[in-house]
Amino acid sequence: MKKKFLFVLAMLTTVVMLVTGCGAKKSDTIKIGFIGPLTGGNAATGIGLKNSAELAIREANASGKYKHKFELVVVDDGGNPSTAVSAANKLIANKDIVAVFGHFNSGAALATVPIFHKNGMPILVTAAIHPDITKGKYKEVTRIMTAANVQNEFAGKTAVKDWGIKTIALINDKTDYGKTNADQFADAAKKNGATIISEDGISVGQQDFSALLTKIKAENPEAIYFGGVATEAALLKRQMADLNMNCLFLSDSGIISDTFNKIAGSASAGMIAFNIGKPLEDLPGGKAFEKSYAAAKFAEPHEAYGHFAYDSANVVMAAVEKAGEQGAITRSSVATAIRATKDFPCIIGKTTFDERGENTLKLITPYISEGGKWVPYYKATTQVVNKKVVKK
Amino acid sequence: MIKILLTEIIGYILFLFFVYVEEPIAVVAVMAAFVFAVLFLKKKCGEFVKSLEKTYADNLGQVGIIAVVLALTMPFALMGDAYWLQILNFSMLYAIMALGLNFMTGRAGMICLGYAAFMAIGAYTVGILTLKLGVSFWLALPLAGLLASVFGVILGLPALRVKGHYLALVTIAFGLIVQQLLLNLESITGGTNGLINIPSPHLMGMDMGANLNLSFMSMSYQANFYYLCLIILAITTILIYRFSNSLFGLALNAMREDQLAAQCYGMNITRYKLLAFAVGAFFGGISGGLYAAMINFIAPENFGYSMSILVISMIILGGLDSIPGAIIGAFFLTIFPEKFRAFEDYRVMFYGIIIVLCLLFMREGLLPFKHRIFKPGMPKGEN
Amino acid sequence: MSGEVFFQQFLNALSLGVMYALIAVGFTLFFGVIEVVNFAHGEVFMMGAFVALIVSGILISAGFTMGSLPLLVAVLMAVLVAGGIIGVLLEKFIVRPMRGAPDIMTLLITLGISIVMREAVMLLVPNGRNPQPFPNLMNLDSIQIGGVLIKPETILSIVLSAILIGGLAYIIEKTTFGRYIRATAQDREAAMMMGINVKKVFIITLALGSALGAVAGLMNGLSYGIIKFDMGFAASIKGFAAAVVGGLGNVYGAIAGGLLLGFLEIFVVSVIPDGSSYQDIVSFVIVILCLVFRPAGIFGERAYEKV
Amino acid sequence: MKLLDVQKLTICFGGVIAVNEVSFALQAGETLGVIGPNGSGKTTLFNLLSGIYKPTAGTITLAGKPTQGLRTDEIFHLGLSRTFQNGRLFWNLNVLENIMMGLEEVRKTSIVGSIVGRQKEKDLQKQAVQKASKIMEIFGTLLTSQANKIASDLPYADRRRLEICRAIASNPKVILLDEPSAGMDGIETEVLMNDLLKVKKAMPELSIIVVEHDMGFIKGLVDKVMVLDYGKRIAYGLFDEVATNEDVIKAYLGQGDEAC
Repeated sequence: MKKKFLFVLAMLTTVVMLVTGCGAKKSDTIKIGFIGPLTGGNAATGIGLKNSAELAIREANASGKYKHKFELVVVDDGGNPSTAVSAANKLIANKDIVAVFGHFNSGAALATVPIFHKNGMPILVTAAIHPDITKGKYKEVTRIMTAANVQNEFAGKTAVKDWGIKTIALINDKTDYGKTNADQFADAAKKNGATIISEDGISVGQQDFSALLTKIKAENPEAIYFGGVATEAALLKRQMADLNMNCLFLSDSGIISDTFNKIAGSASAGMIAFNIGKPLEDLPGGKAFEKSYAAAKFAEPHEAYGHFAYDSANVVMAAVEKAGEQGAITRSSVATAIRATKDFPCIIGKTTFDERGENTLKLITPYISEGGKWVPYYKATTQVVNKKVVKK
Repeated sequence: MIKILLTEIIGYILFLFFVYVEEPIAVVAVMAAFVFAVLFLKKKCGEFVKSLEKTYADNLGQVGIIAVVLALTMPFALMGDAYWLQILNFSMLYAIMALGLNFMTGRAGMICLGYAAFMAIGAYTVGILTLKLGVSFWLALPLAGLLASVFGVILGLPALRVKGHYLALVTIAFGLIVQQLLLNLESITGGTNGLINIPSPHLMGMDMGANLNLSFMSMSYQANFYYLCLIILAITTILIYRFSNSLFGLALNAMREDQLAAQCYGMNITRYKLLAFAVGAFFGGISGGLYAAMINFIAPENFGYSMSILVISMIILGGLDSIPGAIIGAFFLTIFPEKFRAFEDYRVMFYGIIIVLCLLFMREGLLPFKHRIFKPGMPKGEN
Repeated sequence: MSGEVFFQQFLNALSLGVMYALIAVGFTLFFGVIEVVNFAHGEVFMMGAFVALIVSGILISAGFTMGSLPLLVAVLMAVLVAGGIIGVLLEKFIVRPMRGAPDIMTLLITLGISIVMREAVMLLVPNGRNPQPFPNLMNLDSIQIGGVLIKPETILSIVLSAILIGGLAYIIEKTTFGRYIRATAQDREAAMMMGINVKKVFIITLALGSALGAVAGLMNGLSYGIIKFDMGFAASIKGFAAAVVGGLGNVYGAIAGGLLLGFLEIFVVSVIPDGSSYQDIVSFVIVILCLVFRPAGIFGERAYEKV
Repeated sequence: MKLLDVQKLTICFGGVIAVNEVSFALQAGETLGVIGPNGSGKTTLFNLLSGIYKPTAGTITLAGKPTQGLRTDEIFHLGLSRTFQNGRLFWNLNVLENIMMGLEEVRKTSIVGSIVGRQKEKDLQKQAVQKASKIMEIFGTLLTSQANKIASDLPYADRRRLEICRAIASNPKVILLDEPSAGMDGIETEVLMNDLLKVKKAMPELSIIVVEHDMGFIKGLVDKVMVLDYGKRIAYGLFDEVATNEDVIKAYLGQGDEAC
């Protein structure tokens, strides 16, 4: 009886062993980690990032401009801190990985950055824009995209100085992202002499803002600034239209997506949002990137921030190469090399990192919604004239 | 004794392999093999399995000790792999919560759909105390538990007046209110940004957040937390076991079965209800505190309604009021989805399906609650 | 606050309130007759909206013109039917198998199925994770009276809920079947002995309640122009809350509760500074207070437990 | 002296007067039968005595103490125990555990006690089990043979027995039996009656109030009878004189169906 029992278990164990056997494989190429939201709300963006990164690696390996071959190890941060932390640990645990780049959600990045630092793993933050990410001034932590505070300072200045806004009503969606943007915009606006007449929080997923807007309408501000993402922005814009409110409505980069235009429908026109970066086609390497991405025949589009991942990958690979020339390729030597990047030709332009780890190249573009599309303000057919959006 | 040792070692090895398997297909294969094996054993040598169960039940002490000893070697077996150690740590955190909630809901019948709130309270207590006031983690952790208990009692107060469905609503509301407050009380909780860079605990001058470099292998700092969680889980299990098997636990059972009758037989419902809430909440707080110290970053979004549901589904899967069930449920529902990261989007759906299927077809859960057997005259309890 | 603003807010509150009421009625029916709290009710609300989205999509592509009455009626009917069917399925596969199980179990299973429904919609609807724009079926401009703007959707939802709830009240109060329902609610065993087909009563009750919930979903889509897979959760909490405030099992109480909740929320948002941050908390606090101090709802008098 | 003294006990549920100025007294060891048509307020009376309902007016004095404003459990500790019309056992606990719930040992332990001072806990459990098994012996081996059965698995009659055991476990001064023979056939009722007589023999000081429909049952068991109708006491005294009381007859005839 007992024999049989043990026999079965032994069988079971062997089965498992066999299965596990066909797991591990070893490779001599240099491994680079990518961490980003491949599932959850930001999956589309995350996959765009991943594809673009892979594109960069393929090109590099094909061109043979580097001594080493590179391999991308992809993990999913789910866009939320807890998942991100275990994902980060997965990368750290893999001894072959010498550097990591990625992240779109600031929450995730804020959670992982200390861990990467703790384990001496260089992380090049690709598209997460929370200012505090580089606060620690860790040598391992660098960011290629411009931080949110720059965007918001620019936004505040433009609104007040260029468009002459004096009174502003603030709304934020109480998320990390929205709140930070709203606060920074408010500071910038105040600095330039505008007054904030009211500040309200809404919650993501809330649908009925009529009460809030009715209240704000009564305050009659010259502009409303909303810190948050597309859905709520669109609802606000719609319900503003329902209430015949035609004051300026400004927001952050989070609302720049087709979702906004789709939901806001006819009401979308005239929405103004400040974005980090520049339209791809107006960037130095933009056209080329578009072409090669199309050629690579990925299933998914590269989405808004793909090219940042492409650049990150190239920065990291170049850094690895440099580290290799100067000695052993270790996580720490790569970290130093990344930080030392100077005038590196990227799609977005010449990239150099400052001592905090921020990219010295700052790109901010205001966009305006026209006919259900986002158009860079400098190309738009509508513009702000005495505090109203009008046709040129 | 030998039987226990042998079977537990085999279980340990199986578990290790399960951890090492990566491809989803392989995982499925292993699961299938396992299920098959179990069915086969039940069928072919049922009485042996029964006798085994009995040996386990009769020598709980030994079982526990051996299990702990084996568990102690786990980090080495895993080569100090940061990722898997962390998954195990999470499993243990959840197990602690599941035990707490199980005591509240399974044993005392006080349904709680806002359990994540207690975790949040614990996490923020530790976060704020250690980060802003520089209190030692070792002091902050028990405080976290106690504060959670206090909130447990506060939540218990309306629970004195309401039952069943109403209580469910109250607890949901409680969970949401706590989360909203964490969002809105920025000055204390850091609002939506949460608390960043919570210091990791120090033990005898050693930073638990630093990787361990042993002479023969270097281990991720997760190993430190592994041992911490293991110890606390062990303590939790013992405590809950004793609570449950005391006459006090029996009284709670009676209250679950029929409050009014229990009252008519001299139970001061108020006292028992509040105690049940306090105990359940305490462990929620503890695991929250551990979480904060381990992840070093907490934000309200981590302690939402879905977290409460997750813990509920763990105890339902394991079997309401079953202590081993709660632990197994927690481990399974934490590790299994990790194997299917590719299907991350189906995770929540998976929890939902687990709940529905268990309640429809396996109301007792994986490891059903075992009734105590009394020998009239001389008592001998087992659970 | 000026008169105009006041009236505007009053309208906002009313349109919010009727929606809560419509959901609450479902909750209260289920509890009164079947003695279950159906946490999946919110998901029925959500699915109602999605059915409306799909059906209207089909109809429009089939040549119905935006804002035409036939389109509206067709969609409404589709939603009613779909809601009813979902209700029946819930009764058959979720509620009935749990008969005789402890309250907790029944409650948890409706919770479980609600998760499944929500996630299913998210995964099945293309790009379902993001909110779906809802077609502007009425396609009319707001009417302006003085400074007050009235959206046609608002009027529709108020009128529609009035009709539906009125219809329900008629069924319950006047028809034979209504008598059966009331009898079952009063005393299930007795009803059985009197030869009432309780099983049938249960099915139809769930069908009715769910149909109303689904219509609430349609109204939600119409008035806000978007629908999202996770809009059911908030709906069930608010609806349940409203039902409790009005006294579970009391249809008229549920209506009052819904309106009360709607007005309360709008009041908080419009009067308290940064009130919108607390809009959700308010209803929950109210519920807890109500449960503690008036467990039988604001209208019901203290209930004695059957011994 | 009077063990239980009830004066002008009254309760209204929203206008309806369920129990109307009912007064009676009970000596130690005495058995009182309460009869009356359905809805005449018998069970309500019990709920008032055991403190589940708070009286609108009137007083209850148990062993010299007024039970005014006391909680159900406090009244239990004064020595009043009861059974329920529709058998409210702890269905998922086994027979022993059910009886143990009636014992004061259960209340003696605390959450702390279950961790520190384990010996005390152990002893208490031991005591409790012993006491419980002793109480079961009143019914011979009927219950002892299934001491570890879950209550819901018991046959109907044994459930009734278990209820009685649980009720007398705390060895109370008064127990209220709410239709103990409900749903039993003739023979079972016979057996139950003998069981109760056993109990009375075993605990001579115990006073019993029993609500019943079965007249034979009452006749064989009680010393005095009280008849309620529409919450009012219409008769009170020895069985035979009450049985011939024309008000009572009218009440029953007027009421028509007497079967439960």
